[in-house]
Amino acid sequence: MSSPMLQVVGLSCERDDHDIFHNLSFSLQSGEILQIDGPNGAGKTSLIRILSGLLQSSEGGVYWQGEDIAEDRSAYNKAMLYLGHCTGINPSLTPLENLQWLAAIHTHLDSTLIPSALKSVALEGYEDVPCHQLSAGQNRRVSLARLYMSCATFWLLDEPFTAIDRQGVGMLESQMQRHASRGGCVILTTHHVLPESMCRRTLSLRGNGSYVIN
Amino acid sequence: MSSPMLQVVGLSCERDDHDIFHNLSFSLQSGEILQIDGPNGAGKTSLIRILSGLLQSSEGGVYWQGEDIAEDRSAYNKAMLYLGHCTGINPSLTPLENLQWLAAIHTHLDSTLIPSALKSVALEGYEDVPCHQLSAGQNRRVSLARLYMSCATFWLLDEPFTAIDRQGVGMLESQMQRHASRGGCVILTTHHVLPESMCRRTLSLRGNGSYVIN
Amino acid sequence: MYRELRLAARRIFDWLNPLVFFLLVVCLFPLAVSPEPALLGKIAPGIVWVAALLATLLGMDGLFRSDFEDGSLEQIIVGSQPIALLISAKVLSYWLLTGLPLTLLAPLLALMLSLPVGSYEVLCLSLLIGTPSLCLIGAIGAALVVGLRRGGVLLVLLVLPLYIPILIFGSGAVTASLQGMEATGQLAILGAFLALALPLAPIATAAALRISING
Amino acid sequence: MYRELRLAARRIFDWLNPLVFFLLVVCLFPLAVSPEPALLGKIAPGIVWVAALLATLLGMDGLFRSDFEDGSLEQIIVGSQPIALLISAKVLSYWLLTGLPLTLLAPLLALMLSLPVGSYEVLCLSLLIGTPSLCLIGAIGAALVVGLRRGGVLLVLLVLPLYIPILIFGSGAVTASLQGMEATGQLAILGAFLALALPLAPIATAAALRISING
Amino acid sequence: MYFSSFSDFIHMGGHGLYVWSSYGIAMLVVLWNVVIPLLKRGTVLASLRQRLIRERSHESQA
Amino acid sequence: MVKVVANAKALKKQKMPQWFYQLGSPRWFYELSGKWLPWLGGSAALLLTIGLVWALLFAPADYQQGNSFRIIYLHVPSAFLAQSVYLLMAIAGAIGLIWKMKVAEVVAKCAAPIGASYAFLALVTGAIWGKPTWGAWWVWDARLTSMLILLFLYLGVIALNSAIGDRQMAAKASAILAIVGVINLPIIKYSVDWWNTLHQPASFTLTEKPAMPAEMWVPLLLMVLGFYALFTWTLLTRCRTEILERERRAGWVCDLLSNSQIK
Ligand code: HEM
Ligand SMILES: Nc1ncnc2c1ncn2[C@@H]1O[C@H](COP(=O)(O)OP(=O)(O)OP(=O)(O)O)[C@@H](O)[C@H]1O
Ligand SMILES: Nc1ncnc2c1ncn2[C@@H]1O[C@H](COP(=O)(O)OP(=O)(O)OP(=O)(O)O)[C@@H](O)[C@H]1O
Ligand SMILES: [Mg+2]
Ligand SMILES: [Mg+2]
Repeated sequence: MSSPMLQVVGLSCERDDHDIFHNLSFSLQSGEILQIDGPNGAGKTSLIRILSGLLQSSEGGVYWQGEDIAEDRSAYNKAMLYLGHCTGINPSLTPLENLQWLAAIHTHLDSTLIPSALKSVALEGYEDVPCHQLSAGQNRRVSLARLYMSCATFWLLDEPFTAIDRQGVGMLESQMQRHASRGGCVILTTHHVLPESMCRRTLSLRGNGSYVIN
Repeated sequence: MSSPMLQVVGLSCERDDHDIFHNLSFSLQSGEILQIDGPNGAGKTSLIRILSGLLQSSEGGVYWQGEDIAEDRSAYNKAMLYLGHCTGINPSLTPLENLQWLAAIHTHLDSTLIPSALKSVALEGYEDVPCHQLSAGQNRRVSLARLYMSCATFWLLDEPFTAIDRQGVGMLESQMQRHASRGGCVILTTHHVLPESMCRRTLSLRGNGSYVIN
Repeated sequence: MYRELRLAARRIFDWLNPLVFFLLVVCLFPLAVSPEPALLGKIAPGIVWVAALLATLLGMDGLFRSDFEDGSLEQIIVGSQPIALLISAKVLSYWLLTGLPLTLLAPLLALMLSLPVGSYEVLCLSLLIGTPSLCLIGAIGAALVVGLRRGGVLLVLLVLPLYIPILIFGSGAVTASLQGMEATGQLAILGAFLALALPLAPIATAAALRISING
Repeated sequence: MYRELRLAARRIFDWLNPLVFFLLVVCLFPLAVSPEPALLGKIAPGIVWVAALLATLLGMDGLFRSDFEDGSLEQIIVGSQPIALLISAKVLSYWLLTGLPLTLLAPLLALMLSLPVGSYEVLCLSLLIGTPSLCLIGAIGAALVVGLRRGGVLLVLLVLPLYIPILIFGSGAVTASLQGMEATGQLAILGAFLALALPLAPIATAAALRISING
Repeated sequence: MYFSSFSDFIHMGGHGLYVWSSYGIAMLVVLWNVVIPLLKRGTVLASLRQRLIRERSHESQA
Repeated sequence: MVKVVANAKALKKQKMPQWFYQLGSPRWFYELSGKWLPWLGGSAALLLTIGLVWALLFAPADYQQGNSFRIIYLHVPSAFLAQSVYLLMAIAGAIGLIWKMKVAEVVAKCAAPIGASYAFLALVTGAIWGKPTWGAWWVWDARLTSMLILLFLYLGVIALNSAIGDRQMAAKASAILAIVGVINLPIIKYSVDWWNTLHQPASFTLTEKPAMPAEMWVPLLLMVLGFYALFTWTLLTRCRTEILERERRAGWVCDLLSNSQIK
């Protein structure tokens, strides 16, 4: 068996008083999709933020290709695409400018692909409209256009389908599958029921500190 | 046939240069649920905001029990519950305080029902936690607790299921149905597929200015 | 109103902040200008008034911003209470948390700027009548810029010209008493401003808010 | 950097705003204090410097706030560019839009405050060296308060004490030249501050941002 | 003993008001530094105990 | 592979001596400070009582300033304390940032309000003393200004600490502020010294004998020592409460709490 891409060892998260989750361990191979699932407030976002390195876990570690991400961020940051609850889209800039800026700070984003990426998320013709004039879903789409211009191995997506219409959801799902089949790996949280055709594992947070993986 | 509760006549919305929708008319009877549907950027939010009176339409009018809402806001405001993309929840206040404040500015909200409403949205035990410490879905739930403490006839909900888990979605759907069966009416936008059991009409915005009602 | 005060009380330091700002700005002048008591005493009324004005203006920017961002403002507009009333409550609580403590702190600063003791009374009185007008007028500006990015700077631009008459009469009152003259005239004018702003400003603010929300 | 400038250029008035604030604050003083040229000339260096300081501070609050709210800051932190470098670019563009125009405008204001002509050069020079330090130090404060409600007022409290040495030497330089003395000493110290802040402040800012995001 | 009478001691050669008000304020500051930590310790201990009891009873129920 | 990384981490930690990490253990700190507390409290009470009686009753008046001179016995100790507490706070903050030591975070947080209270006392006693001596409550003198700024720095740290909800974030943020502020302290002191001065020069230095007669400076020394002892007592008491609150879920705290003897 090849060594895992991502390894999570004994992760605990504590916020204020209570444990969100405790001693969570799993690993992810190349080509896998992991859906994090659970009721509201179960700790999905907290887990994603710990995996991205934005939040510190109270215990345990996250290892990317064997390296602790807390020790060496730069290799990890080059290989990871993170998309959080907030989109990272500046409302005064246009979609084009926003993506250019994102490409400038992330080496894994290729700015020459921006026009085709915008086309893929059905935003052709909106390149030059300031984002505050776009609808909620269109704003999310600008952010999601990154999935079409990235060569990062590891995608970390927190509720990517928020505000996206049904057709858009289907399109994103197939993009994730394509990424996995190319050897990438994906972790996403969502309350949507993913289609059966999408082969994946699920990590269900229970909301009482325990979890199930299958 | 009884006269309709809400009547929309020849509504047009124009943003910047282009028509979002044009000459839209429909009416809503007591006991009806209307789902507004359509791809991202079709104008669902714009329509909802016009119906709430927050946005001005470029043409046409909205009539509540025969009265133009632009003429007399106060009767309409007393009968309407509006829930937008933004939740109206102040992050520094607790769920309890937030709902108390909302009850103070809306006569149709009954502040004595706050505890039971919070229980209904599964936020028991979070009454005294400042909202910025709650998860995305929990914050939406605070705002949705209003549906359990309101005697407004007309609910106007823009993507109420955002960030809500599957169980919560089911619960909200049944609450809307209960409201309709009690003689209220509901307009909501959502990308979710509502269950067959929920009898409703749909207004599909096409995104090119045209629309279909059935 | 209750919510406003509660919101402020949530962070006990919130209402200390404008005070500290006031104090700090006043302290900047002796450092920057000169520490001579004679010169300081002469420019003291102007400095205290300018500092009070800036302290009021500083937090004004946030008066409606957070309500705008979290959607509370939409709720106020679709709510069944008169908007102007809610605004008055908001402005009042803002004043209670800035203008009033500022007025109470003024004698201490006057002391530090070696203002002669006889003028303290007029200084406090002028601030007491003047700062509510500042808050009321500032609210109109805050409502106009609430939806804009970097509204803060624009707000200053909109509001400062309106503040100038209040500033002139406010510091004028203190300067007059410093020179042994009666300050009643200036104080009366300040009172007239307040009497005018009290009923009218909330209405203007409400109209401005409606416009800002129509975005 | 490019994005920053573009963002600012989007609203052409944005970069006029600190200027107008600067102008207005400076104009408040003759109104509030007294229009006598002799008195004004004496207090002019202090007033110009205090106004410049406040103008810099005013927009500082928003330096990272919008990036924080829309998630850009998270992207910067998970990005592959050095954070301190991006921050330096941001501060530089902020300075280009506030500090630099301020410096260019200063002679005009000095004229309005009847500052003797001989001191113009030193005034501009001191602002030119001093304002970048103000921006760099302010950025640390802005990063610390970015996640907080009403951070703006807290920012002032955190940053003003750190500004005081710069203020003293900046206005000291002008006052010295006003009295016919050499101002090289003060200017050299201002330069030393800048040399210290230039490499260190972005690092502290980066650390502060990481902490603020960990919420 | 430096002072010859009690009233001398109070009067402090004309500086009584200054000296005594300083000592008074100092007393307040010192008291604040003694009393507040003790009070806080008391309330924190009480609330922590309460918590512990509550949690224990929860556990025994479960 | 994971183990190797963990070992490397452990190795890194070994660089500091053992006691350093022991001090970092909240439990150890709690128990040790519990033993010191009565001694500190006792010596503070003793020193302050003797110092106070001596200062008020036995010390001679200054030949120039008369009895207003007695304010020195409050003013100088509080001024000293205010400055050293800031330094302590910044150092503790830095230790907390670099070595992630919990106890250091606690110390930094608890020192701030105490330091601010002494800065306040120094300012007020100085102002009161200024009236009979200089004829004004306040002058814009170097020392006075730097003390005022010190008070503001304290207030900034306290305000930041209280504005951030999350404890660890608050500790780290205020540590950064405190450290940046400490660079500012000597700058302020020298810049304003050079700028404008009226205040007395140092009367105590390590190398020279004080210029005052012994019956004046001995009580001053007692007061200074007494203030320091009192400060340490306050600091430890505050820290112990804070530690209990932070570690409330640790086993030893639960044991301690269920042991009803502890008050
Ligand atoms: C608000 C007013 C005042 C403030 C803020 C203030 C501040 C200070 C400070 C910070 C120190 C400590 C200096 C050091 O660490 O070296 C100090 C020491 C001292 N102050 Fe003041 N002071 C004030 C007024 C006065 C007045 C009016 C007098 C008497 C005329 C005075 C006499 C002294 C003396 C004798 C020392 C001891 C100097 C030494 O041993 O270093 N102070 N003061
Ligand atoms: N403030 C605005 N100024 C100008 N145009 C706008 C503004 N807001 C939205 N639009 C445009 O109006 C159209 C409809 O937007 P709206 O927000 O109503 O869409 P929506 O149906 O709610 O979409 P979504 O499903 O993404 O929420 C979009 O094409 C958008 O670009
Ligand atoms: N900043 C915070 N401080 C303290 N507690 C927090 C904070 N943010 C979240 N929490 C708590 O942590 C728990 C998990 O929150 P999280 O946001 O990870 O949930 P989630 O699984 O993403 O939920 P959702 O489905 O609603 O997005 C919640 O119970 C919440 O109350
Ligand atoms: Mg979440
Ligand atoms: Mg929408």
